[in-house]
Amino acid sequence: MANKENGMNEAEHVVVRFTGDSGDGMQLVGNLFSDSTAFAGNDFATFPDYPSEIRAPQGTVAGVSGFQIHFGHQAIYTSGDLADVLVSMNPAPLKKNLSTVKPGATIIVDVDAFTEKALKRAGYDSNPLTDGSLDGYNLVEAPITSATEKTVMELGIEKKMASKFRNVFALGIVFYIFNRDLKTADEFFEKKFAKKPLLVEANKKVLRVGANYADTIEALSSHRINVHASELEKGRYRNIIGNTATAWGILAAMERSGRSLFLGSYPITPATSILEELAKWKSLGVKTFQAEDEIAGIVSSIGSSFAGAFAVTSTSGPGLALKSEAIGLAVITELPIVIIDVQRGGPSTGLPTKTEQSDLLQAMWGRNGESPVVVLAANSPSNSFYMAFEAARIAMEHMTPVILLSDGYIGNGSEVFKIPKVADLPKINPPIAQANDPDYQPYARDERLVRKWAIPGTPGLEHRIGGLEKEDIYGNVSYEALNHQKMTELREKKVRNIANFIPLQEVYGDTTGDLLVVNWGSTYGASHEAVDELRKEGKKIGMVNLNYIHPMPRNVAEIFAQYKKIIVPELNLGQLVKILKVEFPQFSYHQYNKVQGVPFTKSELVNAFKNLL
Amino acid sequence: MANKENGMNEAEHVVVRFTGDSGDGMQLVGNLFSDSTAFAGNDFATFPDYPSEIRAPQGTVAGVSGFQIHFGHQAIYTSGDLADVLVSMNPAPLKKNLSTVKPGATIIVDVDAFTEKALKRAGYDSNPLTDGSLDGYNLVEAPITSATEKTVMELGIEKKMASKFRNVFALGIVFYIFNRDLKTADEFFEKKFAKKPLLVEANKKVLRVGANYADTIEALSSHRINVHASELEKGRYRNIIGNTATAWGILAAMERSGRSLFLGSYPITPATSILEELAKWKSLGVKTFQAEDEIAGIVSSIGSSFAGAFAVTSTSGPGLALKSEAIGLAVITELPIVIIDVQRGGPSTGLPTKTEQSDLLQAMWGRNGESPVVVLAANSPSNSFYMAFEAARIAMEHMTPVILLSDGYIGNGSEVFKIPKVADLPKINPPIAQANDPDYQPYARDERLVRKWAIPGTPGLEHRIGGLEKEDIYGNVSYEALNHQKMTELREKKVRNIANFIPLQEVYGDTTGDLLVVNWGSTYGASHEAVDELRKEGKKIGMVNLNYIHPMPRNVAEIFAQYKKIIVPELNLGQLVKILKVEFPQFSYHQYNKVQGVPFTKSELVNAFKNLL
Amino acid sequence: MSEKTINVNEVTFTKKDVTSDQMVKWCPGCGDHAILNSFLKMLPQIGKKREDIAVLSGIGCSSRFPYYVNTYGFHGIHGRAAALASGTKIANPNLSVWMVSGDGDSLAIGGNHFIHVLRRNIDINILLLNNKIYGLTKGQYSPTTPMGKITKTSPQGTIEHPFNPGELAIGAEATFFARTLDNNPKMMTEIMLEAEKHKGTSLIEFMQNCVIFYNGAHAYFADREFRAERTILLKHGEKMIYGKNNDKGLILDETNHIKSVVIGENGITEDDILVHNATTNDPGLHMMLATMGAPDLPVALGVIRSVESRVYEDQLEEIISDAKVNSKIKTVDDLLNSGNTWEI
Amino acid sequence: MSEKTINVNEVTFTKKDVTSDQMVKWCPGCGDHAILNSFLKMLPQIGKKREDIAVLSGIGCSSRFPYYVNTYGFHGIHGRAAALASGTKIANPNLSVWMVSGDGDSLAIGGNHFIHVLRRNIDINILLLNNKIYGLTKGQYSPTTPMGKITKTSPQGTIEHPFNPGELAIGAEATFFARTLDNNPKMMTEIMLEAEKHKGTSLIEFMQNCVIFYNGAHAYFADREFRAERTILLKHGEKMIYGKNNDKGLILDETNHIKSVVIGENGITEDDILVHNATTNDPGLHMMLATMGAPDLPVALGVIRSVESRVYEDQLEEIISDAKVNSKIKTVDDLLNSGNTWEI
Ligand SMILES: Cc1ncc(C[n+]2csc(CCOP(=O)(O)OP(=O)(O)O)c2C)c(N)n1
Ligand SMILES: Cc1ncc(C[n+]2csc(CCOP(=O)(O)OP(=O)(O)O)c2C)c(N)n1
Ligand code: SF4
Ligand code: SF4
Ligand SMILES: [Mg+2]
Ligand SMILES: [Mg+2]
Repeated sequence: MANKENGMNEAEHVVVRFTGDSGDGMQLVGNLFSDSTAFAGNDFATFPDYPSEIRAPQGTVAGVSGFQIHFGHQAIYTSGDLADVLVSMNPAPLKKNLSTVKPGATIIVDVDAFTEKALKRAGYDSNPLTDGSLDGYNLVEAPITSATEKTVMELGIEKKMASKFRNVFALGIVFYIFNRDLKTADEFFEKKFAKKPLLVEANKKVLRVGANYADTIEALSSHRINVHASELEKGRYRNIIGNTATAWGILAAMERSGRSLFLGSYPITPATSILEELAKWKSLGVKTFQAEDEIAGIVSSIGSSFAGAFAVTSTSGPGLALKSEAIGLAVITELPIVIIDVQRGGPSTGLPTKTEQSDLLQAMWGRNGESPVVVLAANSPSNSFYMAFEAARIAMEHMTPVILLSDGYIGNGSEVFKIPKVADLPKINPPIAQANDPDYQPYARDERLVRKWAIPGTPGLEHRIGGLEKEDIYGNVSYEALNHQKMTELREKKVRNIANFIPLQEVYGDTTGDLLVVNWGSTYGASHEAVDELRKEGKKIGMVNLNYIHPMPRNVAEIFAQYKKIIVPELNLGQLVKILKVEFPQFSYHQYNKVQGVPFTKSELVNAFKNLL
Repeated sequence: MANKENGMNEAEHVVVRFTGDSGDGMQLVGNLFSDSTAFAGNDFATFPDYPSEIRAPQGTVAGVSGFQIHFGHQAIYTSGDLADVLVSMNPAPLKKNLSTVKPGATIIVDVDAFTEKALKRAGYDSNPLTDGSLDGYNLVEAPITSATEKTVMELGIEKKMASKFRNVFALGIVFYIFNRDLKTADEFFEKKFAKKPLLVEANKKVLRVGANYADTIEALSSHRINVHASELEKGRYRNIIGNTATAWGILAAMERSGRSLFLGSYPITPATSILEELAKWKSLGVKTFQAEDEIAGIVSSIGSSFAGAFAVTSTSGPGLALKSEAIGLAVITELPIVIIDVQRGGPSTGLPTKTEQSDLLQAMWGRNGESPVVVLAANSPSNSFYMAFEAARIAMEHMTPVILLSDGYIGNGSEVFKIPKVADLPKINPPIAQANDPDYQPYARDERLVRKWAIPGTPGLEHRIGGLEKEDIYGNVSYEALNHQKMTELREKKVRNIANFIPLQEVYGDTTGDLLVVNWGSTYGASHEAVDELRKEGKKIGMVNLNYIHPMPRNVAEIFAQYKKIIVPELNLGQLVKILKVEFPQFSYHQYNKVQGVPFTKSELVNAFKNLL
Repeated sequence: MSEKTINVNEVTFTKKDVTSDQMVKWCPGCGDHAILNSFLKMLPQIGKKREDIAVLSGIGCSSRFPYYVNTYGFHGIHGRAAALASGTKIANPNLSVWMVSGDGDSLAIGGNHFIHVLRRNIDINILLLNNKIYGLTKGQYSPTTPMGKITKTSPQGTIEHPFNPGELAIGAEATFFARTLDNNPKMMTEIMLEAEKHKGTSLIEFMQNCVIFYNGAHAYFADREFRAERTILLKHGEKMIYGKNNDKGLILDETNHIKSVVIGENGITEDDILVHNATTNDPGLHMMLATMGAPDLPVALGVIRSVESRVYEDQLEEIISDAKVNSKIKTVDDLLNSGNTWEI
Repeated sequence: MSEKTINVNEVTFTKKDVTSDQMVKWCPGCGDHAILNSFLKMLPQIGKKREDIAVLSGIGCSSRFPYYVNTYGFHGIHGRAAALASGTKIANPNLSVWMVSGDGDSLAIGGNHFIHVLRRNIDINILLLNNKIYGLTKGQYSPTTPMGKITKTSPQGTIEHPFNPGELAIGAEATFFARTLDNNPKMMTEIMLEAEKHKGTSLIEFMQNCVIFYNGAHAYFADREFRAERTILLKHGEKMIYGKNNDKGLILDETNHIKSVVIGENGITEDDILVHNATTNDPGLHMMLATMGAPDLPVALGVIRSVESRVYEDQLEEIISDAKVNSKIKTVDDLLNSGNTWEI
């Protein structure tokens, strides 16, 4: 915040965090603020963080619900580290969040909520507003509850209903700080409460009272922030949540393949919203089947794939474990299917609402027998759209199961997304067998080693498949020794050969130098920011982000060879490193690992990378 | 077969193979011959090989059932490669087996069964007995069917019942070749048909007629073979099948731990006989629970482990896949359980009756989250006893799931076993918490990082466990970031630390030299024989056999460093190699792989190893 | 009963055409042979083209069925046949989908998918080949093995109450349940045709004999010698009469339990005998019929239950066609551009 | 009814003693609170020591139950509670084993273990907290959600026929089934005590209200206002009479279906009314009672079925003690040396 202009501090990028009880509506105002950020022309990314209980106990640290947004003048890659602005609706969120707020940041609290009882429930021994613990911050002690009550009561709304509007008061303050146009929120209220004009009026009013309150107090006038609009490419944009992007990527692939879509799935956090999203789009012909369990989810999908549908199943780690056996069936029958795993903290039920990258080895090798599948990984909410599309393309064009890894951070997070035209995406051409083809054989292969998809209903292609070893070309059951060897190798080669049908690996930053950061998945944003920072400091550092993990792009080893050292940051104990050691044993790898249910911060990566420079 | 003595050819070791239709009783005579081999004082190993159909079509190559025995003067490590003696009850087994018979070997056929129809059914265009294709062999064209018929009819048995005795006639011939005492067979008949004296008489008679027939024909008199008794250590011996040995090792561990045994299991080839064997021993207090599926198999076992039982579950590859999720529950609750996987050909249903080593990576990493378990591998039928015991010891003393890998070759094969005294096995000391221990905390650990086993029914230790992340020491549910990191690391370290509680790795052969063979599992025997052969040729070659795969013995890297080259033969596409690359990236590894549902032969390994020397 | 019309003009193939070229590998004498034979004979009569027929299974002796039928076929994994068939049928409702499975496949490992497919009422036909044993794995007890039976895994006799597949199915909201014997080709063919006509999931229990591991499992009532006295063939709308001389019948006694009576004795006339109503939704009497048997009552054969109810995939197709008409989102481009978007 | 005797002298703890120190994290107003409360109140009455009680569950809101009970407890994985509890009980039959589970946990992913534990008749008590929705994952339909209901995964309404847990259980050979409401603490406590007394698997369906995702799922009959007219509390040996004025009763009509009648109208007297027989093995009438409901019939509460039958673990213990007496193999050494052995 160097220069001032119109009384505003300039900033390149800013992190705002709304925090309160689960019932305080933090997600709602967070989303409203995101919308206004979009209209302000900034790039941004957001992340909600709520407790795993449906209604966690109010006023406790365990019950805190948060929404963070990171926006800026330049491209934004993460939902941010330390907060520049924190809204805290009662003592508990303050307690939970203070350690991740920047020194000097603006902290807005509802002073009415800092009662002795509330302080105790939050676990405070003394009042942080008065005991000096907030000394280095720009503290705004706003009378949010009382002012909101007054405002709505003037409109004839009962006092006890006022709590429903407190969040909007806080939003008003934040709008003021960033000089935002109140209209984006107004429009939302008008739409949401179209049939309840009183609610529209009350929300608009409270928003303004909040903004006006902010305008009058000294603590804020010198702490307003301006972030210039980003220089994004021309085009139409929207905000997109990771799981929605995945679902939409699947839909786009459906359209580009001409196949109908079947999703067999069983709800599981944090993957459920993919099923929920796809269930909505019956108008596009989508069939969603909420199965009795994960096994039925994938097996019904395999059945649909046999019947000629574009088959998808979505889950999280424990569900992927349950699907292991059936994935093998898709491998041996060589039927296309996309298996989406939105990873969460493990082992077992683990930390179901937290993020982690610890299903990678399971995806690679978690099946009986030699059972190769394609493994892809999305690295951000908007990238999920494209990787879901790629997963579908590879599955259908190469007749193979593809596991697409996402995670809780990507799945629940959101960012700005440039809307593509579906027609601009590649056409997907599954190798569909033609009716009465006299040369058709169930396990005959083309030059890419891909067998044909002979779909029930097509005359003249009647055939049988199954989980027993198949005879080469003919597909009958075969227990013959050399045939088994041959088929095992064919399955392996077919998948490896897909390396010829994916893009070459790109490098970000220095294409040769002292350190290469090898990234996969959601740590992309933090890695990217850390690399940027170090390059600004003049370090010779590059980054590759592996969207294709099995098989890998053909030029990966070549890239690795250009650097003195290689580091692999992962939210696990080092799973990609294991794969790299297997694939490229000629290099040595440094690891940087964290298993805490939360993403990397840029600064910890900067430190980790610096240690090697 | 160099010297002659008493008209017999001397041999160091011999392979005999009985082959016929599934209904021909080859397994029975094979076992009788094994018994007599035991009484002759030879070391031996056997392997049955039958089709996956219950009653495969008679007279076809697909329907052939075989039983092979390898016995010798010195220690025997495999069931042998090429046959010295082949019994073929009709054309189909001859067709199937000829390529794996030694040149000059004795081939005994039932000449009555070589009818035109039978030849055709077996897929022969001309009669191999007359078209010269058996020229290099010592062919014995025995009138097995007709002679048997004559013999039993004399005893008043119907002609059509004669087919039940044909196998015994053939056995008589083989007994003659090896100059075996007929009494071992007699005793068996007397016991088996105690209530049917006519059958006892008929069997004894047919056996003798067979032997006498052999005595009269010239083809055999110069082809009798003598194998001197082995110089086995003094002690009591028996023949043991691999799966039985596994079951008995489990029983021994039950006795040495003082815990009662609970096996939750679901039938699956080739693991079923472990369940079948344990189900018999109710008199030892064993509880077997045939679950509705593999998941219930392991989860009921985990429930029993919670209740204080020694918990075991047994399965094969597809079943291990289904158990993946639940293994994670045992990992996070840190309850002891032994998971036995008798591997078979994959992927999917694959080759259910064939052997393979392709579940290793699944065992290591086939679960969601960071989910470390101990992985052990048995390397022969008798070794299964000890590794099952070790699996139990580690599971209960270290409060961890242990996966024990066996395979179809080990599980169905048998060999000579020196009977141990249970009291000589180590005592197993699970860390059981004491009633009303005021210091008890569910996740408090001792210096080995092991938590206590607090068993329901014990007063004062009431506590709750589960699949959500546990708070260090106290075991309450915890979503706390640093706690998750700590627990993840503790679980990993606890398992790695077990390296301090297993034997150091032993080396067989040269302890330094040109080539180290790294073996695991059932390929042990062939590797061992190949190493022996090459050492006889003067090569500097050593072998390690890894019974402990995760964690590995502390001195493995040290051993690896003593050789110029390392080769890893595996019945998969290179799974142990992947683990070695991860664990010891400082070495480079040669692979030798085969995926044909059958074990390595000594000679192919000799060639493979030679290529590197 | 909710029935599909069969268009026999579409029949374009014979039994020989649907017989595959694979060698049948069941044991000689196994009941599966006769069931396959009846099935192959029945197929040309369902009015479907050969390419519109799919046969799916799990794992077990019985589950090798698809290999022997020259239509589209899928030999799945153990226990998952119902889920596999569900996906196939929902993806393409035009297919005639047949699922073949054993008592282990469908009632042990596959129990969950089995009850759920019935509940959902997806229009597939399930042939449950119940030999009361695990055949393929060589003789372990199954969930239908009677208590006390000694098998490889129950050397002291089983201690588990067996399921009765019909009872379990009705408990799971099955809309169609029939039972037949593997030694009665005519009955098998007829019942399979009934099943195909029924709109919704049709379950047929075949009392199949495994000659190797449980020979005679059903002999008590299935043997030709006893069949007339120990079974009753139920027909909708007809009196529940059975016996060699057609002189026995079923009534409800004072305690509302089923009782077998002799017509003409104790003043019983034909009028007193229950009339079979396969189409009532009430599960009570169907349950009694499905579970009755030795020693006092005959085993029920024929179509025990056949009730009309909404079919899963029909409803789904309806929702889709409604949505196509009513939703503003007609293409993925529409969706991508829906809601809040902005231009830069 | 096969009953265990309760030795009240063993009661050594109070409700407070079995209340754990963990903060209860269900939503305010959730039916689970009242069920937990009744459970904690009931526990001291079962005559078991605190250390001899185990509470096990799967995953779901309802499955957090064990954390709140200060006995031995195990929060398992989703759907596997029945298998977990089976292993625990078989390993130590002296434990009083309680399994707590939701409609998703037990009837969706856990459906197979659920039907198998009932069939085996292992002596555990199952508390099925049926809120007809997936609570923990925030509002998807479950296998008990009524047709047509709009939920997060059925935005156009579900198209699946729901299970009726009692019906499914009886189809699976359940020996004990009872139903109760989450707003009647006295009934809950009584029924849980009945369940504990029953030797064999006892299933209690709690009509539990999820205030957040399916508020009022059971209101039609569970609301205090309607309860008397829309439910009937069944008691073994008593007439099936209900209604605010105790003037309504149940009979079997001419077609053998249950019918509600008014005593005193159309010549109906109390004598015509059915007497509840919970102990008959015949599933027919129990099935009718378990499935009846709106619009014409009341929902049955209380113990609908409680039949005597052999218990799994009892039989197993018997086999073991017999074998210990009769087998020659008394130690593993005996076994190792059995059969063919030889000395060298
Ligand atoms: C996941 C898995 N578990 C177990 C098996 C082994 N298995 C194959 S078939 C079968 C049971 C067969 O019984 P049933 O379904 O009654 O068929 P039948 O052979 O009697 O016709 C079992 C346990 C398997 N193939 N896969
Ligand atoms: C293997 C697996 N699949 C899915 C989930 C996600 N999940 C947790 S609870 C639940 C359903 C909860 O519904 P119910 O059992 O009815 O319990 P309620 O929350 O309604 O009490 C689901 C789908 C999981 N934890 N594990
Ligand atoms: S084992 Fe039994 S079920 Fe299997 S094929 Fe043979 S007779 Fe038929
Ligand atoms: S979501 Fe529903 S079931 Fe879960 S705690 Fe809240 S009210 Fe209870
Ligand atoms: Mg069977
Ligand atoms: Mg629920």
